[in-house]
Amino acid sequence: MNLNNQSSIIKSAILLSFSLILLLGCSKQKTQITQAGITFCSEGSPASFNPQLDTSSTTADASSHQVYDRLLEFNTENGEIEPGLASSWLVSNDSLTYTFQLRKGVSFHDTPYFTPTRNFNADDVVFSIDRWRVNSHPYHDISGGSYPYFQSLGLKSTIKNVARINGYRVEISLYKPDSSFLANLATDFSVILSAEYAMNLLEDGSPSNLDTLPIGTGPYKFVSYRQDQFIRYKRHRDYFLNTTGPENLVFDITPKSSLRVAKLITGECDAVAFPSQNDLEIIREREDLTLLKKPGLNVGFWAFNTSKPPFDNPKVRRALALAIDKTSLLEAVYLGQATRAKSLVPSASWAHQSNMQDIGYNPVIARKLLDEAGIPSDFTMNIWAMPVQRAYNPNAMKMAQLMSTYLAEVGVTVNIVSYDWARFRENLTSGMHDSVLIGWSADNGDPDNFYRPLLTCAAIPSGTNRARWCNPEYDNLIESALKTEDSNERRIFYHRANQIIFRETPLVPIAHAFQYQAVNNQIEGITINPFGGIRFDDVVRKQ
Amino acid sequence: MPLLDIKNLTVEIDTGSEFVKALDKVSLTVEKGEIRALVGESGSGKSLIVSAVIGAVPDHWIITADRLTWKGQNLLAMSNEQRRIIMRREIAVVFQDPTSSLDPSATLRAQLEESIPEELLDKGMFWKRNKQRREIAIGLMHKVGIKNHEACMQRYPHEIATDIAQKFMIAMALVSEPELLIADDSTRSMESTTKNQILRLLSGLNETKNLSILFISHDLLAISSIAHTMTVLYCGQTVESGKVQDLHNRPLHPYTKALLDSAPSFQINLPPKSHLVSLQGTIPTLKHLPIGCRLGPRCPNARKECVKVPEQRMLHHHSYSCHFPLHLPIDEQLEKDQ
Amino acid sequence: MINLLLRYINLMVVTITTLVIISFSLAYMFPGDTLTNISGIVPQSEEQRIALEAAFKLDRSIFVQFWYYVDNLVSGDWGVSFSSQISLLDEISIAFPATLELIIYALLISICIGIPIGFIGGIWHHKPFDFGVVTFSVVSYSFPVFWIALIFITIFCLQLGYLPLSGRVNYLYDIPHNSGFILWDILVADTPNKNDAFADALRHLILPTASIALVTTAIFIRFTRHSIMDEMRKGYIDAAKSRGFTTRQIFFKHGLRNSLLPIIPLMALQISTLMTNAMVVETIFSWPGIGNWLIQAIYQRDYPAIRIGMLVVSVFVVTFTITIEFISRAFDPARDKFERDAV
Amino acid sequence: MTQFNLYEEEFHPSPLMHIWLEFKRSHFALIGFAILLLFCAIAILAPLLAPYDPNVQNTNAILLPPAWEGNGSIAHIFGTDTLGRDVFSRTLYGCRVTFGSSVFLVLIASTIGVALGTLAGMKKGIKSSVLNHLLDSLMAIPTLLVAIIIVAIIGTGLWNSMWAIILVLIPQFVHQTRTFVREEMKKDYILLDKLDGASSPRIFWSSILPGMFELLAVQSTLALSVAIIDISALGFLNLGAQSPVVELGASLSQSLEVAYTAPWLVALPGFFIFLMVLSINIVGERLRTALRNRLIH
Repeated sequence: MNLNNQSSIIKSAILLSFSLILLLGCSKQKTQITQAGITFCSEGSPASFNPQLDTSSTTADASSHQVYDRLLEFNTENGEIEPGLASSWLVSNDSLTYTFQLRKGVSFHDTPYFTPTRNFNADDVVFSIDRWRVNSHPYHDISGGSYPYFQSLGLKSTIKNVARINGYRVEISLYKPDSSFLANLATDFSVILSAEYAMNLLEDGSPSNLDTLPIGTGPYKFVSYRQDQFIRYKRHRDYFLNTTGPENLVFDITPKSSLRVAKLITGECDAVAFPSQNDLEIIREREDLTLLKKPGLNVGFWAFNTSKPPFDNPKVRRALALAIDKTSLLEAVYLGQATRAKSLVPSASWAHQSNMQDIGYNPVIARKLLDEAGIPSDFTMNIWAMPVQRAYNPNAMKMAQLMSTYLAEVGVTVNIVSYDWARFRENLTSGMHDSVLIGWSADNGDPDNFYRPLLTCAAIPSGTNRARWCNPEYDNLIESALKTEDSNERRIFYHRANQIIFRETPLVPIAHAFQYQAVNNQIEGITINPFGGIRFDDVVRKQ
Repeated sequence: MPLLDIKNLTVEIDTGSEFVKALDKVSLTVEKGEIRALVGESGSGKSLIVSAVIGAVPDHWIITADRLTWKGQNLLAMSNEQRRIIMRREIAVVFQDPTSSLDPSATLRAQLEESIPEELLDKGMFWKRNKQRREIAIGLMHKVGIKNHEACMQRYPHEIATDIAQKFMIAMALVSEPELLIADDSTRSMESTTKNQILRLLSGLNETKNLSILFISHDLLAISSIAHTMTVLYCGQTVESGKVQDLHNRPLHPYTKALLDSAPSFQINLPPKSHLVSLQGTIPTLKHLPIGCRLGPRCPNARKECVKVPEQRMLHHHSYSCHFPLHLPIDEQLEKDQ
Repeated sequence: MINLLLRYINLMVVTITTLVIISFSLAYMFPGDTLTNISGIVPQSEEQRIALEAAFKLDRSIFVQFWYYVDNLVSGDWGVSFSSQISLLDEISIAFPATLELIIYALLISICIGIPIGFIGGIWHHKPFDFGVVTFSVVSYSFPVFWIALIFITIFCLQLGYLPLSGRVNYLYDIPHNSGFILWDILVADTPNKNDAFADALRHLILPTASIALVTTAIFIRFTRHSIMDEMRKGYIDAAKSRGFTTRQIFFKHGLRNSLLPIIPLMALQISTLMTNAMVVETIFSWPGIGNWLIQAIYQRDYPAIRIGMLVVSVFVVTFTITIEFISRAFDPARDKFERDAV
Repeated sequence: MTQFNLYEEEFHPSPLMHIWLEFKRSHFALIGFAILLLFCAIAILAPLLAPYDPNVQNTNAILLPPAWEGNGSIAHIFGTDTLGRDVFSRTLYGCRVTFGSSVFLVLIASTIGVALGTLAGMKKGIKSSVLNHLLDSLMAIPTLLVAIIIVAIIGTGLWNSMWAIILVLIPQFVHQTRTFVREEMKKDYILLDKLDGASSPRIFWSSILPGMFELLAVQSTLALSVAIIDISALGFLNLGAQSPVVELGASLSQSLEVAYTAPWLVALPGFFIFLMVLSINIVGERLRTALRNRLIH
């Protein structure tokens, strides 16, 4: 085998492989299908397709604004309450009865598993509210029967009755005035389900499909879902608001934040949830991506399980709070993209107390307090770090690792515990944790949405009160705040509540982070909704 | 002129660190229709001559020869292509170990039919040609003495006896009707009955087809029975060559004499209980070959002059290369040199 | 031939029974409550626990349980996954073909590229091309597969932006699940823009297959090169050369078959490295295969899934190896019947 | 090696020396060998070489680029990672853990494998053939699968992942030794030992084992390269070493989050693993050719 055909074989092999790569890789041309569809990279699988059953924003993102509608809506700019499915409403002067006039001609989704025979009317509103309000309601105990958001606000004891006046009017009467009631009706959790669909399912004997194969009036119909992989929606042709949106919408579930940003760069995702702090620089540099930023209505905190000794002793909690250096956490975890939190409510809300005193960083006093409380020097505790990314805590694992070195200096050894997100919240609700790094993002503009679900006694069974802290003095402060409409009066109550929190330190507020949304330039119409779920109803792809 | 003419062939092989002259000025000729025997102890370079002739030598070995011709054409100067054609139609080789020179994973029939050259078959559709191939193959098998060819055809090389394999190798060599057959020690490790069958087959072929054979062996009995002429080789040097009878009756080179004495069946008057004659010492290995005549250290009548390589002298076509041949008394040789 | 077949069938049966026994005993070895490990359902109340134990025959003797377990395996009722409460048979029938697809394409690439290059390298021994082949094979054999996958991603996906990064096909194409092999499903599906989907699926396939195939091609090159070099030194090659065949003819008539036969079982053994690499690459490219599924299962401590997933993968790998070994043993007359060649 | 020896006496290298001479022939092999010795040195002297303790976090120098980049500082040659830990000392400790544990587990696997292999090789009859063929077919189970099962049973951790890889390497050693021993048993020098009345352990110890060293050397270099890749792969999937233990694979997976802002955090651990495995493969390959050439000449 002489030399010349030896080299000819090599030449032809190289040529062949090069052309193969070129042929397949060719170019990033956009095929016809990707024109008519939008892919959104979400950070986790929803627990169910009915936001009433779960407070996590992943579940709210997946269904609240896509599949369902609410009686009232928030205006994303100024936070005012606007008409939703209820075209108008009027409040009685003793603010005990609310009557809603409903919109006509709103159709439910027509899907392979259900075809509606009638449009949206008062029965659906009554069904949706009574489901979580009335224990004896046939659908109350379906899919677990726990409605954490509503239980944490204690709305069951506030609403007396929901009556259907006629086909398109509903009247809700309360026991005691509640200034935040309207705001709560506009949150992502109070969605309107289809009563007819529920009755059909009850007859077929598979009622739990109501929460897994959702039917609503929203801009998108549910098509299919596979856990930890994708959720697929199709455009609801006759949506009552004439908004323009893509034919297909897909949620590509990508738990790792760096992978989400990578997919944004390669164009596999058009928009990304909770981009990680480290990648914000990259997104700003690239000219084909835009980064939307808004001061967040959220708070990240470190909550102690006050029902477990020795964390029931406020002195221990104060010592642990003194042992960690919040400024370094802000730099290392939030990379300066967050403001230091002194109390629960961020500066964006009118109830913010700017002159609030803050727990400094003083390991010496911390050690002294620990000795006084009789804590031995080899005391071990666990910190639960939530596995998913949120605006209020982009990397809980990293924050826990940093805190473990600080706590080691005062003789407290830490082991970091983390589960998959669904199991993590189940175990948290059952109170297996010593302390947890988590947070809360507001669902409406009302400050009560911070104080009540996070620290009131009613919120412990629902699991939103992570500190499991029950203080009667604090509770009736919050109750009395709800009774008055005047905001300055309510502000005084909330400031006195702040003092109690500072004195007892059931939890250590760490930061109020900015909310970010990374989007491909070709997509128009995506905005940051400060009160929760992302909305795709009015989104279009530029050619 | 001779069919195969080799003059002063020197092959230097690479022993890993330096080049050693394995063959040193070997000369050998094979006439048309002649059976030339090549005798030498194992390790004397017999197979090296064969691989030098057929060109199966690694490229980095150095081969130099005054004359290495096949029917007048110089083999060394030929291109691979021409040499391959000669090997294909004019020279055939039967190697030493039959089982290892058969493809272990192919049936014997496939290998035999594969070696039938295209030119022998007449044109026609392929199934006609295959039928014809099978007939030729069966004819060949009968010619080389394999009776039950049906059984052997389907078998694999490791399933048949060595003598059948040897016959098979001969059949494959003969299929292209060569003019020269090189049998490299084909009767080794065979019991006498099968050995005689093979030898009768070879001599029969020589007579009927006037096929010239280069028969390489160190079994003197077999050689004396079929060979016409004989060349004796020692450590890569041709020691003596000539007719078998002449060498048998009057060996001129001490090594040939020792070789013939060592075969008891050759002795005419061997008294009972007498010592067998054998040369002292052993064959030197490649790394420490003596200079000059390589038999030197072991030769009974070695002298100072043996340090120079003796050139070949002819005694009416009985050539030998030794300073002190047996037929000349030693002192006469001395005066001649002074 | 027949007793060889019987011998291998008996070996297959013995191995699969051992695997089933191991997977059966895993339920008891896993920490936590055995009932959840077997059924995947967490008993809420005491009487549900008793009902479940009766249903899964936990109260009966170990042999009855084992027999019940085997009967379930055969009938396809593999229990329910702990975290997603979906039947394991459906989960695995979706996940396993995806990994199989990756492995088959990687194996094809390694065979079509590895073996010829190994042969050429072996025949042109000690020539420039051979040095190139040896350095390529040693270097690519020592690439850790997860690192080479990351490098491919950085170069081809992020810098050049030619190839997509994750998943099997762009989720906007709604491809109904048919055989589980994405390319086949697209061809069979009746979605309007089929050829776009096909091109997109191909672009998704390139990088994962390349990162897996790299290591296996290197191994194949080494095997074939060593084997052909040994073969070309053998006696029958010189005999063929003396009959006047060109090296090319000799190679195709004798060299190819004789050098391939001893190394086919060793290539079959590479299926386990392929499977390991596939499982690692799946987590990087978030390919919805069995590797990704098993590793998520381990993170969520989903013991029923691990138990059955392990059984399915190892039974597949073991059957594949033994069949290839049987085929190569049956068709290779020369080699000693019960010995396996060492490279 | 024709040094000029005045007295013409013969220079017969011992088998080991012969292999070393053969090994020395190729320069690549020498470079590979040198890198391998470097890694052994790192594995042993990591605590002395490392400038910082790998787990100490220095929060005011987070994600510092390596010294050769623009704004890198010489204090941290390879820069710092997301928690401000020095990457250079982490890589040194990482090499120590990955390389050290691989060498250790290959030793264990080879001793157990050889013992089992000789037992299977020497014994005849149904027990040994079932055992061998069963082990051979179980050899096909992927390492990651065994690792997942072991991690599921006794939890994650460096030691558990080492057990998984040992379990997978043992059948390979058993298979090689069994084939080798069966070959040797057929040979006559074993028959001679038997005739001299040697018991089978004595035969194994005095005649088979010495002959097996080269095979073992080649086999363990192969197993070492497989072990390193598997340990780092398990670390990458964080089934292996957990956070306080520094491991190359684990640090690679942790650095994925910052792959764009700090690409060197991804490149360095991977490069070190690659270098380690490459040097072992080069040495292994050259050892095998040296062994093959020694047997042929």
